Amino acid sequence: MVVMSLEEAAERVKDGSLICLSGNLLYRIPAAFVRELARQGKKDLRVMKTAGGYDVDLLCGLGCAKEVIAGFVSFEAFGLAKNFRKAVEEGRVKYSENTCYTVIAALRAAAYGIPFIPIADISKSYFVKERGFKFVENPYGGGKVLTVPAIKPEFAIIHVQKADEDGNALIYGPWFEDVLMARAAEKIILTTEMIVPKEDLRRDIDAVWIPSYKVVAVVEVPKGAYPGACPPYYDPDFEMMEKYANLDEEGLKKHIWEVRP
Amino acid sequence: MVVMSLEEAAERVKDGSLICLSGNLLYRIPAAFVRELARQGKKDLRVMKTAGGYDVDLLCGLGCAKEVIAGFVSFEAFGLAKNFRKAVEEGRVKYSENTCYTVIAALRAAAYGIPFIPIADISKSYFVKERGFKFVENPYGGGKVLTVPAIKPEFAIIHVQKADEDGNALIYGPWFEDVLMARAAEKIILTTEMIVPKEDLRRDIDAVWIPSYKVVAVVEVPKGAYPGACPPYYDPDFEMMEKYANLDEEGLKKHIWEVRP
Amino acid sequence: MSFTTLDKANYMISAMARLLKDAESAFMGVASFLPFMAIVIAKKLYNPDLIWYSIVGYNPNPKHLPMSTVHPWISKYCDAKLQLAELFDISARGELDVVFLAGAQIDQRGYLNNSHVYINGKRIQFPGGAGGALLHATARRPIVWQGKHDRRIFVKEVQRITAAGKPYRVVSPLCIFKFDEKAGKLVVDTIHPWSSYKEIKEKTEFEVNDAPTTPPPTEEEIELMNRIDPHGIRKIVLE
Amino acid sequence: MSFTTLDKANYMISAMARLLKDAESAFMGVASFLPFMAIVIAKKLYNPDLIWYSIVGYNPNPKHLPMSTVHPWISKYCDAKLQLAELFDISARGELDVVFLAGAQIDQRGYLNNSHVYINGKRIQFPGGAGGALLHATARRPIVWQGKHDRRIFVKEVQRITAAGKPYRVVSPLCIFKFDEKAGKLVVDTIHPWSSYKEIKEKTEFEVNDAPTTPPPTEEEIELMNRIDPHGIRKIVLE
Repeated sequence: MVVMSLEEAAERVKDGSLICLSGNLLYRIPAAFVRELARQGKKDLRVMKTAGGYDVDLLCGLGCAKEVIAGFVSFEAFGLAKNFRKAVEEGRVKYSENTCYTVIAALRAAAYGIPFIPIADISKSYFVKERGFKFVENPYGGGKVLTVPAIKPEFAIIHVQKADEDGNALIYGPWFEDVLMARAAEKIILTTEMIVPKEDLRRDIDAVWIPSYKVVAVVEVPKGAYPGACPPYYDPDFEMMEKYANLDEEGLKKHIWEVRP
Repeated sequence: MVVMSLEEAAERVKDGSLICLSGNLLYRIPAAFVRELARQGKKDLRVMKTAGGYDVDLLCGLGCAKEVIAGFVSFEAFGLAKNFRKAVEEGRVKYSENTCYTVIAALRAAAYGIPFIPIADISKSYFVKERGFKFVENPYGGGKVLTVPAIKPEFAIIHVQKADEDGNALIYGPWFEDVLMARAAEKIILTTEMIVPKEDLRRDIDAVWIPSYKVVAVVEVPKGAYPGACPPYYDPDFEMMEKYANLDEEGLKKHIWEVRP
Repeated sequence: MSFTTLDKANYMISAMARLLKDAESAFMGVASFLPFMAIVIAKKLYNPDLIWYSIVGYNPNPKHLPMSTVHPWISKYCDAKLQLAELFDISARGELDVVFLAGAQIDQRGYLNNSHVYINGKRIQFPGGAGGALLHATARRPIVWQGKHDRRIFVKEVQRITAAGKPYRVVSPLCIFKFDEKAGKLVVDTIHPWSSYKEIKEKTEFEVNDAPTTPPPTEEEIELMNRIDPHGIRKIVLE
Repeated sequence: MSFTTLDKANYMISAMARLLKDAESAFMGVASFLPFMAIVIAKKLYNPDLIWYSIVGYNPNPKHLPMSTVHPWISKYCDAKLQLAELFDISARGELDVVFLAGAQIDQRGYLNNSHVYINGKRIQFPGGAGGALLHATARRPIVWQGKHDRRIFVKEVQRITAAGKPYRVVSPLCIFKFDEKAGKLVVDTIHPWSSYKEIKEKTEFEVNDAPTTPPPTEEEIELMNRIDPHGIRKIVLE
């Protein structure tokens, strides 16, 4: 039985875990789960995502994260992610900067069970050296090829529209890296707008791309992406984001208890 | 305008082309297109697929193929693919044997625009040496890793349930390697049970995983997978397959003109 | 006591189903009627949580044995979509428990040849090993099966290694082999009641041993087999 | 003649839209209001066959400029699904024509810094370059844009190279640069009517040249801009 409460699911994530977060910026982010992680006072999390916003900022601002592996962290129209920025500038959080492409490459290698994967030559970018990406000789000729090593998250934390109680899940609309991170991670924690009977999910089978085999928790959390969007159910709450973007640490501490779950 | 007749679409495939075929065994195979290739008397085709049956057998039996890159060619309950078998035994067709996994790896590398991709160690299998798969030193430590070079098909020939007239297409049910081959190939030829308006396709957007950008032909071919299945529209025709399995070259020649398109 | 072809298929299926009692997950590829039956029976009678990775989807729940392992019927009853590529990745990551593999030739080491053989200089072409090369090498417990048992199939050394790995069991129409880790080769584990040490010795190119009798299928198992496959398609494999 | 912030945004959008007249395909990433407008206008007025790879899907056909480039609205009007991963693969294969890239710092070589700078030993953190490192290096015609123009942004040499590549054009609120292949650096192509060679020289760390005036947006373009973005969200970028 993997259906449980948000509290129980978040308890599975131990301090120091490497977690990968679903969605993109304000779209289908596991916001409620991230708030619960913060309420439980997690420490030293390593947070991975191609393009983070609210979720990454919150974990950085409340001292839950020690490292961010990402290509972008910001709020788009609502300015920079202030708490993320400050934490990095003050050295409280290490920003292991990537480009979204290398985050994807690292997840692909992990999903395929291979130690590294070749990528296009982006070696003029400063972070290639900082991240330790290495060239190999192409054994089929043609010179050297840049590579990225696998990164296997301990948890993929994915917010979906519908899941069954075993943890099979569908995603409506853009996937972003979510199906890939589901394949790459050791374990999956799902938060879902609703838990539905198996038969309902089967009727929508062409959208059901997360099989249950490594799902360790399914949590029903209506509005679980709030203040982000979860189409077709709700749009982003831009007013809340505008307010959030100006919160300092004290404001953040209140925010995670005020916005429930 | 990429909507055209089966004849016109098949004319785009020149002798000697490397083509990759959709579906698996008796499931969503581009059967009508393959028969048209045979009616046009194509020569020296290189045919790629993880698990072929009717489609690969027909091209081998009628002298259209010079090479088969695959992991399996057979008819399951209907016995061995006799014409494929004979062509290989007599040296008319080169069977570049793979395992389905390495066909997928070669397509992945092509889709990602990388020259090769690491795979699990299957080096005891005889074809690893025959195919020239090479080890590289893992630049992150831990010894040698086996690799597969990219194979980029000139055409992915994909039979789908629905496409719009620009060549956006959906697949209901299992994809097999079809979305992957769409990404890997230079060009895509679609045969489709029906051409539908864009709005119809959008209503089913979660199944629409073939974007039009490299589709060069869309052909409406109801029952285009026959004698294979194309769910939810029709099941395989097992009687026809039983008959087919016993055809010799003369029988094959008749078959492609009798079964239209 | 005499055994029909159907009885023999039932024995093989029953043996395979029981091997799945403690399995975490299982995969079967194309052209695999007996493993199909074994998985369905194991899920219904012994191991409802068994994860079934099928070529057409994740955790199917088919009502009948179809004439093809990629029959559209099967995909209707899946819990989720699954690409063949993902199944291979699961195995490559070391997370696949049981895989069923067929072998046109099977040798003492448990290696399989599904590629081709040369007999008197003439090439005899097999279909190819499908996913076997990867799955045999990386799944935790490969179960090999064959519908025939003779000296051309059960050989000392395969002419071509299509797939190398250590079988958990090898299920033949005469007996069941298991892999002896110390000796690094197959040994007979049980002998089906219609066969004998003598027959197996005659029909196997490598050295074999005597062993106890394979236990029969239960009535419950047989009833279920007849329900899933009322027309006896499963016999084809042994014919 | 005086120009409002909205006028200036319109000039930039119009210039970018016209650069797409002969484009095969275009991609824009997150936080890209001006490229969003430019692509919509180019598709409606100049290049209906332009392929738009968006972060939420393939060939969207949105009615309005949303407050976020991943707004759920957009994905409703796509022709097909598209994963960000596939977009990157398209570019890695050399098949992406135009990409729009922003730069927190842009240097004479056309290199971008979206990572961080140190000012008086203090780190100033930017969001990171998103997909830029790959796209700048592999797309055929990267178009760089910036909502501000000063000497801290247009620098001789970026402190950190986040993305290296040769821009097809760089569109700023003062002028448009193009890449001079021979000299291997940016040169001014046109100057917006509210600015001047003198102003650009003052506000750019690297050497610049005089150039003709950027042509104005047409009425048709402006009308369309106002229809897509009636509330003037596009101004935000220049404020």
